[in-house]
Amino acid sequence: MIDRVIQKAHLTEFLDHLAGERVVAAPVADGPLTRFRRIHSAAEIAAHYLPTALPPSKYLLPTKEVLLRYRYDHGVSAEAQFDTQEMIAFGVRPCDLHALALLDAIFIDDKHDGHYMARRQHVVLVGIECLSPCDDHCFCESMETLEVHTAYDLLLTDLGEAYYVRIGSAAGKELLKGVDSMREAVYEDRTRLRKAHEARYAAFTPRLETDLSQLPDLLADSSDSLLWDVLGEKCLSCGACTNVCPTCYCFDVKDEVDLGLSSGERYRAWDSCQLEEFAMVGTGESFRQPRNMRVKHRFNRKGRYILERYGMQGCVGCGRCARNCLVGIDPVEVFNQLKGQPVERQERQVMR
Amino acid sequence: MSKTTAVDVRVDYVSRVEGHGNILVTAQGDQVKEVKFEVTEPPRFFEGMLRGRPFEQAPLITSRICGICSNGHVLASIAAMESALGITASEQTSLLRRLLLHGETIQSHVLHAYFLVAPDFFGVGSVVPLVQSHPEVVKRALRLKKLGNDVCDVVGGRAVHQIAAVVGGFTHLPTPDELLSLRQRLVDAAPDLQATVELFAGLAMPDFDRPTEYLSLKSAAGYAYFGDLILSSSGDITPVRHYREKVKERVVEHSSAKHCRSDKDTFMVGALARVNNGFQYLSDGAKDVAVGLGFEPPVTNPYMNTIAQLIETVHCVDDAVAIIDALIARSLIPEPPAVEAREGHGVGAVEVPRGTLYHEYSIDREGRITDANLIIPTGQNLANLESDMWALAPVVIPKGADAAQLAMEMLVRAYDPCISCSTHVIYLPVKGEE
Amino acid sequence: MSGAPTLMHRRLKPSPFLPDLAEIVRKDHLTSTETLYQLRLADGSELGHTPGQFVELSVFGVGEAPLSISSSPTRGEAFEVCIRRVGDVTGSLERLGLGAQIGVRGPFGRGFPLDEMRGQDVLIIAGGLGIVPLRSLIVNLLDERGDFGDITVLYGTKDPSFLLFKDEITRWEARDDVDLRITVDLAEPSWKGSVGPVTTLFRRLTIDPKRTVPVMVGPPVMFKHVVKQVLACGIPEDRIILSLERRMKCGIGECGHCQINGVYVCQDGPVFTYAELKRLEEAML
Amino acid sequence: MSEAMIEALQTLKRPRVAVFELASCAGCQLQILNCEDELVDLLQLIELAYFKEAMTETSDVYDLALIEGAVTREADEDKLRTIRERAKLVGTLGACAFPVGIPGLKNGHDLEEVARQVYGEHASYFPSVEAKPVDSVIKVDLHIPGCPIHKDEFLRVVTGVLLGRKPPIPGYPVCVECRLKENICAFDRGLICLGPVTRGGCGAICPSYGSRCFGCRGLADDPNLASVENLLEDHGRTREDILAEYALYNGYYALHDGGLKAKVAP
Ligand SMILES: Cc1cc2nc3c(=O)[nH]c(=O)nc-3n(C[C@H](O)[C@H](O)[C@H](O)COP(=O)(O)OP(=O)(O)OC[C@H]3O[C@@H](n4cnc5c(N)ncnc54)[C@H](O)[C@@H]3O)c2cc1C
Ligand code: SF4
Ligand code: SF4
Ligand code: SF4
Repeated sequence: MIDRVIQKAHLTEFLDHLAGERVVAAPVADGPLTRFRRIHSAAEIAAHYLPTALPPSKYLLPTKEVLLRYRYDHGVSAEAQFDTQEMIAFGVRPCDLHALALLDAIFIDDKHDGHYMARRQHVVLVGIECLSPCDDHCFCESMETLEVHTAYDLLLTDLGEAYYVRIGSAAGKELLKGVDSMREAVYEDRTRLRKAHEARYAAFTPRLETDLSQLPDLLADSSDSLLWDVLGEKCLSCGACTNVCPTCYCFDVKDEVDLGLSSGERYRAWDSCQLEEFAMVGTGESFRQPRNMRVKHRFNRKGRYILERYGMQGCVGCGRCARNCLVGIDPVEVFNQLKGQPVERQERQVMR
Repeated sequence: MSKTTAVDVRVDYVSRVEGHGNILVTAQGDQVKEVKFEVTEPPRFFEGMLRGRPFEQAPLITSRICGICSNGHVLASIAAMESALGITASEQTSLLRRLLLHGETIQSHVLHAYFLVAPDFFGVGSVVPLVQSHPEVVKRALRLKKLGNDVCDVVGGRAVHQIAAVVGGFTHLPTPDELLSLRQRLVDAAPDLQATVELFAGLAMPDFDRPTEYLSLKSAAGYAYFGDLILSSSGDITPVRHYREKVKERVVEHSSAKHCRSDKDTFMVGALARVNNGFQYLSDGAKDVAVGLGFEPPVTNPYMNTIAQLIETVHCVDDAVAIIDALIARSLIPEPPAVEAREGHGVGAVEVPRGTLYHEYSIDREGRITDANLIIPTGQNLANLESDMWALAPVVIPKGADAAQLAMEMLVRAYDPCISCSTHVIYLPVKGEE
Repeated sequence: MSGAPTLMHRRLKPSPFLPDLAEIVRKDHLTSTETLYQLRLADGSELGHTPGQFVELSVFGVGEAPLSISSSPTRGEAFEVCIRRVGDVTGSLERLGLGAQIGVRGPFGRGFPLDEMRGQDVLIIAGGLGIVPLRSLIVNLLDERGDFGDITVLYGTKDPSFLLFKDEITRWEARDDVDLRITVDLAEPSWKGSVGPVTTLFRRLTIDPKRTVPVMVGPPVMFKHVVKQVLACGIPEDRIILSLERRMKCGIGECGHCQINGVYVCQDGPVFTYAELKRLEEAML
Repeated sequence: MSEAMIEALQTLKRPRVAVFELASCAGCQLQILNCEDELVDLLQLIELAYFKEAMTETSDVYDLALIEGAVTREADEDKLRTIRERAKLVGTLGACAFPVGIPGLKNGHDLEEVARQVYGEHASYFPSVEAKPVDSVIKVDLHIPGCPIHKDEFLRVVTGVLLGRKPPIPGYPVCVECRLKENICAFDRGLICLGPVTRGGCGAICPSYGSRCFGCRGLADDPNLASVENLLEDHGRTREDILAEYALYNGYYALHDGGLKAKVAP
């Protein structure tokens, strides 16, 4: 589709108008944090922001989501619940778009999960490209997620006084119809875009000391590294890292009963492989009880398992987990330490 | 009844009051021998426990003296601490604190009138049978109580042991939307309040009068829930910081709560005292209700305390609406509490649902609490309650033990004693019996 | 291993979490803690499973639990599960009577590779509750008896009171085309059979490593020893079949709970070859 | 059929529930009365057999006895043993009953000295022993934690008990819910916080209202106490400060049994 260029002032007008009529969510600053939340005018949108506290995946896979409601009434009946609230998520970073592409691959292409699909159909994603790194924690460049070609409906790039707009879908094109003043991108615009992209690579320095394609092997070979024990002693198992991660999607399923006992709901809620209970079975044995195993599992999932299964990166380099970890566990450091000093063990650790 | 018949009224563990207390009345014919309201609640030694803790934890810890008036303790504690630290609350903070207290007063008064007092008039032992027999009454009570709790939720984060009000201000502000929807609900409560007044207007409070001294706070700004002066119905005024001259505590053996007397005699605090002393400052709506309920100050029947509570409930709802209007008009601005520790000493007093609550602290240079003294409304009322029981006993004992027992229990309940509160504190170098 | 289905929805539904309704049509108490339930789908259709697959059973208001299908697909429309009472869901099922309606999702997972067993000797090793999914396999093998070589069943349990499917076992014992051997860990003197772990049953067994497919289901400790035994017999790693248990919440490879390293037990298993599991340290074999 | 099914699912039918109070602020009992929207329905589900704060009638056998408050007198222990004999299930209500809550604060002080500070020469009228949690005296089947308890959690426990489900009290730490709420972490606000080691389920309400977690729900199932101690030391706290932190609600366990450890809940 032909790209567009919109003057910033026109985009602001458009967003103001849109936010008055439809549900628009965007990053809003609150002290050191930004959160995706519903806005009512463009002025609320944070100008510069670190990746949001929770990733925008919270709109597609809510922290708690009712799957079905049941009722005892002449037998039992159960009805699946689907959320079809239309909304626009504005200002989604490339790292998060990559993560959403991964969720799409899992929940739509692989699982045909109707709950996710219903939401996905009703959410329009407007991305914004990053032209400089968020902070010292982000490493999208290393994870090759800086450039993005999927998941978005519209993708904006800051050209100074205007945005260069790429259209990713029919829904994106449809949305643009509401913008009064906009023009088709011409050769000069594309040149400016290219220059912005080139300048970007000077700003982002690679942080990972391993070649990305070597990461799965590095992890596979580091199974016995003593680093896992060191991290296991530090880790608080507080679940902060998985809760804020845009590519984490594990959940628990539970029933809730209404007070009359004759009806209720079954819902899923975010869960974390870092919690002791996660792999515990009815008899009380946990298959991943030691903390070091849980930590190792997370990094393997991010750097190896997901890639092996779905062919996409399981970590998008947003740096959220590092930013939120109270004891400073940072994936880049972990991967680099594994690379720098593969700590071999004398004997294979007996896990249980 | 012959002159020599011995009558004992003994009620172990009076129900439908907060905490554990026993009534003991012994009479020989119409000679009343002994009257005691025993408080058997376990003592919890809050004053001792506060020592050594950082000053900012005083509201959090003293909140746990009593779940029903937790916000009152928080606010009195903050008042005392801010006085010790030389902090003056901002206008916005003062408004929010008053709103928080109103929420608790509404909740507490409604709970008392409907759940604790009303069952006596319906001849049942609790609110539970009323769920079947008078569902509309119970539902109305629950609606009004919830309204009070929701005011606390919005301002403080939760109704019991609120979170946001701290020394120096608030750690969290309600949003305008939350305030406006609360305002709407306060306004919409009018029919429920009206129905409540009608219900209680139809209940005949026992006939009993015993004039006593009524103490309540006084402030420059109208009906006082916060203030620097203690007003006596006798006309005396005492600065709060000299409260020990007016409110004198002593230990009595039959009660883990200490008893109080003023410079004169026993005295009463609470809704009845406040309405008697501050009638002219009530909201117009509350004054109308008072007229409807036949309340003409000064009222000296302690059973009328419940009626005074209903009058106050209306006042609090009216004032809460006014506070929200003021907050919206000036729009809420974050004022993050920033407090520096320093050595100091301070007293704070707040009119909580059951009367005047005093907190007094000393803190050292690091901001650690070195000394604390807390005087609880129920503790202040206990001696007066016993005085009432002495006067009531000869009147009701001739009616038989059962009637006497009910009258005594109802009297205790009318005071709305909060026994958890009253037993759990108090530090004063005791100078023996007066 | 090939040929076995990975994920079989009975019907493709918008919500993979919406169960079909099923009715409890029979309940037999097998031991003090285990009950056999016969269930029939409300629409009268067949479950359509292969032995070794499992269903997610739900009691609305209590929750869901993964349970192996214990009946053979060769036996008509009702299917059976055998449940040990350990917690919320399993406990509440116990309280429900005949006619009660519960939810069923599935069948899920990869079952036993029946086709690879055809023409081969099958050595079945069951420990404790492991007999539950294996019963589905055994009945299936017996119903298609002609397709298979020798069938040997080794069954070990804690003590005689924990023996499941006693009547059926007696019938299998009576047949001369099945070699059934039982052992218990502990027994009263009145017990005439063998005592000791299931590996003790290997002693008088002749196994042709070239044509035997060993299939084992049981607790983790059992796997360690039995795998060693069958390897010692010279059976190749990729012919050794095991079925694992892990915590599961969805049954469809979403929720992450059942993951063993990169493998999802609910989809890639619960039936695996030893060759597949050997390199997974979290499989704990 | 449907009613029959619900009936069948219930392990307890219209159970007799009693609420008892030891040394406490009564706030947890009040939280029950604060279930305004649910109270009428709740009273259809359970029968209140003993609830002094709200009613006069009493009864002596209970399916579920809920105990609020800490043990602070010898007489309390006898009372608890009697309750245990008469009740099928015993649960605690709130932090005072478990892990000991604010009443346990006095444990760090010389008890006679504390009594003297409060009651002067009359201290001997009011015997008091060290504050202890209920499960140090009798077996407890379930804990409803919090100071005060959370209404929703209370209702979930009640319906759970009715349907024979394990009480739905999480084992994970407060941080889990705090992060899901997108709060600014207390550590990023210049404060310290016990969220990483405290049992979740409260919705991280204190950090959500601009405060921090003081640990009122007791320890999580799997707390990394050593690492949290290092974390607090990194934030300028001494070992004594850290012990004082824990002592606010976890005083009994901070000072006993070799210090704090996890897995104290049933
Ligand atoms: C593939 C598979 C087949 C199984 N087959 C059988 C069978 O045939 N018969 C039988 O009695 N048991 C079987 N189990 C074990 C059974 O699933 C658990 O005993 C059951 O989930 C316990 O649920 P509960 O609600 O009664 O227990 P609770 O302890 O109350 O369970 C709490 C939660 O933990 C999870 N959980 C607990 N234990 C397990 C477990 N072992 N596996 C997975 N999730 C668990 C459940 O999702 C449950 O919701 C099987 C498990 C798996 C994974
Ligand atoms: S692992 Fe960390 S850096 Fe990678 S995507 Fe998740 S939160 Fe971001
Ligand atoms: S504020 Fe406390 S509970 Fe919340 S994330 Fe930070 S440490 Fe955890
Ligand atoms: S945040 Fe901490 S102190 Fe606050 S309620 Fe939760 S557990 Fe208690």
